Amino acid sequence: MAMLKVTDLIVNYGVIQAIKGVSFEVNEGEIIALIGANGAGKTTILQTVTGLISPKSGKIEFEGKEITKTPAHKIVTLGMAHVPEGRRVFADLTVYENLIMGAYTRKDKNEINESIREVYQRFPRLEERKNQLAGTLSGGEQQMLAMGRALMSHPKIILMDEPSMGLSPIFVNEIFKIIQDVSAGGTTVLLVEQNAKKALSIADRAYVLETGSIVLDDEASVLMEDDSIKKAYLGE
Amino acid sequence: MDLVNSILEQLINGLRTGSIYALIALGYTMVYGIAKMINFAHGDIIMVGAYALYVFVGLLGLHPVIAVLLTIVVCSVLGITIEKVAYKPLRNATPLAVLITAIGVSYLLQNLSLLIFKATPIPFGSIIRVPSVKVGSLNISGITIVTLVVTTVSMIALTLFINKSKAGRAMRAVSEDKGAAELMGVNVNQTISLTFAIGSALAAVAGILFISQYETLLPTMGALPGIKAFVAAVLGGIGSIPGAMLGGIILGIIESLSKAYISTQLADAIVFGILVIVLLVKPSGLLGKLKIEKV
Amino acid sequence: MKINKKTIINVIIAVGVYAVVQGLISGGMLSRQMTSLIIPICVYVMMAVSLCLVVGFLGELSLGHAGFMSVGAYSGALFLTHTELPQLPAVLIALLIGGSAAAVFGLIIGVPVLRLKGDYLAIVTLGFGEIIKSIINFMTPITGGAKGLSKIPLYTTYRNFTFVFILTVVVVLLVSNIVRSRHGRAITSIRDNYIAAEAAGIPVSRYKIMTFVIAAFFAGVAGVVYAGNIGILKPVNFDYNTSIEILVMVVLGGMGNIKGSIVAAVILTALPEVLRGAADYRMLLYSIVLIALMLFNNSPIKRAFMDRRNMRQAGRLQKEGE
Amino acid sequence: MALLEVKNLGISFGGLRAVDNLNMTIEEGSLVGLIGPNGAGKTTAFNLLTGVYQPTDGTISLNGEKIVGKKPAEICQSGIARTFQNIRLFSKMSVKDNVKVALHNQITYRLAESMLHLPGYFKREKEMDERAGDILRVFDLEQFSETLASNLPYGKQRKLEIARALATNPKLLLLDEPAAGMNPNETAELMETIELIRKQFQVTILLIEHDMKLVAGICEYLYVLNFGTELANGTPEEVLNDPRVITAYLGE
Amino acid sequence: GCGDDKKDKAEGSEAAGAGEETFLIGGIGPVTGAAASYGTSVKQGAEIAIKEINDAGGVKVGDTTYKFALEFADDEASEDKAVQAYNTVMDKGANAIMGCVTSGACIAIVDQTYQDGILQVTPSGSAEGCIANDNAFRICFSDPEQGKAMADYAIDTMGLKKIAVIYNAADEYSTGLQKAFEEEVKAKGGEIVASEAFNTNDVEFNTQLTTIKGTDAEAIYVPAYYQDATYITKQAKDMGMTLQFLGSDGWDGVLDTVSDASTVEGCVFSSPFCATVDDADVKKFVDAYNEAYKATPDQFAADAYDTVYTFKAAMEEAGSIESADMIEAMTKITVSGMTGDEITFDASGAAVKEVKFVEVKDGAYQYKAE
Ligand SMILES: Nc1ncnc2c1ncn2[C@@H]1O[C@H](COP(=O)(O)OP(=O)(O)OP(=O)(O)O)[C@@H](O)[C@H]1O
Ligand SMILES: Nc1ncnc2c1ncn2[C@@H]1O[C@H](COP(=O)(O)OP(=O)(O)OP(=O)(O)O)[C@@H](O)[C@H]1O
Ligand SMILES: CC(C)C[C@H](N)C(=O)O
Ligand SMILES: [Mg+2]
Ligand SMILES: [Mg+2]
Repeated sequence: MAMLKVTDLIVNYGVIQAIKGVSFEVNEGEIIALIGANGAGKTTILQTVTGLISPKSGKIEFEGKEITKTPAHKIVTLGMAHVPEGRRVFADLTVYENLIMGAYTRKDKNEINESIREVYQRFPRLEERKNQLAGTLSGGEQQMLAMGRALMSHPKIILMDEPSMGLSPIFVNEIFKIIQDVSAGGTTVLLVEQNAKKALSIADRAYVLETGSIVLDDEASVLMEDDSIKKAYLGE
Repeated sequence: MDLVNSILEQLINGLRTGSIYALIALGYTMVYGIAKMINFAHGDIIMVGAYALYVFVGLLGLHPVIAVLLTIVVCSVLGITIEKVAYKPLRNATPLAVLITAIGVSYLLQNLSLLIFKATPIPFGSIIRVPSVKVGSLNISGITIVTLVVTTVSMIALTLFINKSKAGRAMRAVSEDKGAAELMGVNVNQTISLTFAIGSALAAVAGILFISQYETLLPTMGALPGIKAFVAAVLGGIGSIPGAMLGGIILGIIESLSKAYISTQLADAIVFGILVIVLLVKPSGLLGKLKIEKV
Repeated sequence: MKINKKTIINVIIAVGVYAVVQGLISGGMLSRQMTSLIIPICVYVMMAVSLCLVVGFLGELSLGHAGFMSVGAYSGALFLTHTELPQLPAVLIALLIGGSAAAVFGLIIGVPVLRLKGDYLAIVTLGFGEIIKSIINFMTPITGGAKGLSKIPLYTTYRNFTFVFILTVVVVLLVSNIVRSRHGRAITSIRDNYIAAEAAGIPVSRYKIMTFVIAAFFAGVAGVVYAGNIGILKPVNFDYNTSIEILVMVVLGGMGNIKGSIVAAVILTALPEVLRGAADYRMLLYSIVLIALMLFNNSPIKRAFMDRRNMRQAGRLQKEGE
Repeated sequence: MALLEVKNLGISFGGLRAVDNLNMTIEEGSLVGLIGPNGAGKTTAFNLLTGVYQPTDGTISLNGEKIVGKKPAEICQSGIARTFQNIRLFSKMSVKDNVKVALHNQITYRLAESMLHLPGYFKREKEMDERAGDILRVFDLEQFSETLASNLPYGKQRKLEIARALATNPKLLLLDEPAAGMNPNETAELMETIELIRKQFQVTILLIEHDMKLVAGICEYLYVLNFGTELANGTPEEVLNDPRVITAYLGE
Repeated sequence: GCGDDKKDKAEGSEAAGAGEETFLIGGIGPVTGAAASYGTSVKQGAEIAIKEINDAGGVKVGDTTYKFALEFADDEASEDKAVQAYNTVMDKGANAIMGCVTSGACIAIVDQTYQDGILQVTPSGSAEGCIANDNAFRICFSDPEQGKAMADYAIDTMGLKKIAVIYNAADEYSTGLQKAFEEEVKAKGGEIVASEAFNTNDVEFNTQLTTIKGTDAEAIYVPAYYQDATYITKQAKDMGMTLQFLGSDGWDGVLDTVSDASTVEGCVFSSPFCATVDDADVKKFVDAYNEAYKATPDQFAADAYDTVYTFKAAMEEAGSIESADMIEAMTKITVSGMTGDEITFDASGAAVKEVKFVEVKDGAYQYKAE
């Protein structure tokens, strides 16, 4: 059974139809990439899945349970985390407080502290800046924080919206390693990326989105070799 | 000696009003800090609190302690209801739209109470009987002391709550980015309701102390203290809880001193003049953080 | 092309409104109650439109607009009570004096405007309004203090509707012209993102002050008309409640929407009068209507309606383009 | 004389030295890249150049004229324009108006002409419309002229930012991560656009970017920042093969 | 159409026979906002008088019997709303104007009522400008008149010399009284030891009281309304001050708003009306009012009551309901009412009646013997 199953999803902004009947599945343990040009609707899909936007129609199931109408904060409790586009860190909270917020749904203090240690290990820069207000971090530092914050909830599945945006090359590699790590640790990943090459190189399967519809889906390795994909998204 | 004494007395007068302003300002600042809206109806919730106490004690003859608790409940429920009905549908609108709705709510509460309780002021004796304290030749009334204590305790409790507790942190997160907070698993609606509940409970307490000090009920009684408290909150740095307290007390003292030694007619002008000067020097109020926008 | 069509429609609306109202007045068909609303409506339209410039376009919250109005009203009225000039020149000069005096205050308020933002500015404008009020109250020998300034010649009552109407149209026109110009764009860009506006070369400080000065000038003009209609001025009429009433009009009209401000000014000025039949429930109903309008304005129903309209317009534009 | 001369530039935030002793020389007509790890101080350097922050020490001169202490708007008028890492459009204005705001100091008329819509107004507005159209056409945004800026997809918003910056007729154009959020094809397209505007508008360009394809592809010279200070500078070949840059920034 | 109030009145006189018509009184005053209590009192006081007169068969003028009706329009005590309120009642066909309740509003409409040639009687507008024109009259005392009377009484009868004043600087009624009072006190050789101002809606008077405490004042004159008096007397008592308080007619009703009657014990104020006086007519009015509104009428209600009787007297004297005739009749009539036994009107439009002084004694109002 698919861990996350989206069926015939339609999303409107006012009268504009941004998502035009999209269906896809994410199985437990997979890394799924969702690629597509600017404005294709990737962000919209992620936001709809986590309940920030309500769809016009369609069905979203998580671990066999329908969550189409479940409010976002409940979905999080079910074990889904979301690294939002544009980072959206809490600017007036310190780095540390941001991380603690990430563990909002968790109770055990010791476990939370343990997770914080893990995050600091992954992103030493965050530990250096733990008492700085998040709003004054550089763009890349904020991206790390957003990622760390999402990991704090120990999610079963994590949705990432362009996690490598604005990161230095060394860190882009790092981020993709971290994603693989996270996945190896048993967390399922749904990844939206502009860096399609990297995304496909770590993904199991991928969906290609064009103006609100899925036009292709296959094993990542197959898509990497697909000529049209190469031309349109890999810049080759 | 005489002048010193008179100044001291006027300072205590300032403390008397200032502590009430401070208490009201706490609620104002709390709601502002989290819901990012100027709740213009805050003053009128104070009025409702005062009338509620009057109904419970004066008309129904309940024990004052029970009446006080009920009053707090009534105001909290009212605060939550107002938020749900009038502010929540405007979550995504401009903050100004919410401000205007709040003004509408303020009119509504005033006119409702005008219809129910009529325009004639209703006398209502204080339920707080604390003897006044003599310090040298100075006399500090019991109610002033009670108000100061309540305000200080509320301020400390509120500061700790917002900064140290999980719910408080959630509130701050909600105030910055509701969507992101939701993604952390925070129930945004519940958090905002809680904010209004606490803010309104503070208004209820302010109403109780206000009526105990002035002993007269009027449908419009909340408007002026509401505005003054708003000024106090801004003076102290809106959103800053200790700032609200400081602002309230300073406002009370400036008012009292300028009435006594300069001119009553110009007292408001002086208060606002000082406010303008303070803000020009410190654009985010006395204790407010200056938010630097990272570019 | 497009602008012209709009202009023509606006002219037709203005002339139509004028013809109907003037016809009703001279035909004696308007009730006295309605007649007495005409000038206040014009005054509040001018107030709302000028405040719209500050709140809607510059994006700064001002709670002291009535303060400017009072400066204009008092200075214009003082001139009118002391001048020997015939009516028309007297009124014209009074309007200039009122507007200019208010503009000077706009300039003074400009200083904090540069340093402060958002709610801090709001409270300072509110403070300035109250300071102006206190000072007027204090200057009893000149302004009459609490007793008020009375015996102001009634030069701008409904009997001079034509004059007041033209004046109102001119004010609206001037404001909407500014908005659709490089100056207006500069102001709006400050609202949307002042950092980017600065980076694009907009002298933000100068434009902020300019906006306040212009808005204050028109508020002063409106004040003179107000004075010439009522004949008595009291400081209490210009307290923050009045400022808030005008702000309500601007927000209800949809921020940065001049037409909306006008409609809201008309509705909200007339509403308490229309509700007179409700006797004791009048102000209660007023507040309920206000809340309901605000909620409706931001409701999904309204948004869906606007979306559909925008769609149709977009469709039409496309066709025109083809 | 170089177009831009930066000497010993520095700024601290509290105890944090965000930019320290930065020296840069940018020749007229060149296309220079500013790279470095996250938090190295690149954006801060832009903020110093454009007057958003005031440096604690150092000097900046544009065409020999010192610009430290000037306001952002004045610096813009002296000839430096920029885009922002976190997009800052005039979101409730149309795409065309976004550009027209930037034409503010290029095509002017008086307040009286605004208020009364005198002939000068129409003439100048028409000129503005044409200029804005020209610029939008370069970025392929003309068909979105009347769209609200906030309704554009992310990639187009980035382009509009560049268009707006260009409209101020700058001598020096600062681009902060123009390719962020773009896919390789879009990036390639952007590279062409940058080359194009460089010629067509004769601007000198200084850009921050983490996309090495873009940096290596179009920049003629690079400065590398690390912890606020200069780590290296030189041609792309030199810099990108510098072991220090590789350890600190590029990775393997 | 007619308002609800009118229908209520109509019930009282079902046997509306031939030759019976309505005389519509246009009332104007605040029934919402901060001044709502004054307007409400006026409206209710007038309604009592109207019911009384209508129940007694109305007013006979020639062959026609007139029943009174009241159209009361809210002016929120504001000048511009007053003009609209006035026009509203004129639209309804008012035959005479009762109002406005507050002076500013009253002044805002005096010129219009003059142009319309309608009889205007203000129950409570005490500023001089309220009766600027020939068609306008007033029932209550004028401010200077009352302030002077209080000063005379304080110095001559009560033997006071050093007096402090607390007045509302933003209110014309209060400043009018204060000015007249202080002038007269000085003229009589007394001394004003402190003159402290406050603002409308103030509730905090400790500052002013503290200042006065530091003087050797024997008494404090508070020309203000009963709410203000309530706060001032209470706070003075809390401070342990035991000075003699003097007040103006605005004080009437103060016993209903103090939480503890002892705070105003011994206070003396000038007043045209006292609800607890031992008088059959007053008792009848107070009882009727009490039954209808569950409240004790204050001076404003009494003023309004007398206003209605003034209209009645003027109609009867003129033998007509034309305003021009009634205006002419006004200076010839004598009205016996709640605020005076023999009220007449002088050419200026002011009511001529005796200033009386009331003392609070044992928690009740009591006329001071002259
Ligand atoms: N709030 C909104 N209102 C109206 N239209 C919107 C809104 N948000 C997105 N859109 C439109 O919906 C479409 C899909 O946008 P979305 O942000 O999901 O794209 P995306 O694939 O994430 O693009 P990018 O790679 O640029 O982030 C775009 O055409 C965009 O303009
Ligand atoms: N206003 C500020 N207050 C405090 N610290 C700041 C402020 N602005 C920047 N900083 C700090 O200065 C350092 C440099 O930030 P800057 O934004 O210039 O980095 P950057 O090189 O642009 O990084 P990125 O590539 O991630 O955008 C960061 O560590 C940041 O946290
Ligand atoms: C009812 C009172 C408030 C009226 C007052 N005597 C005045 O003239 O304003
Ligand atoms: Mg996206
Ligand atoms: Mg940066």
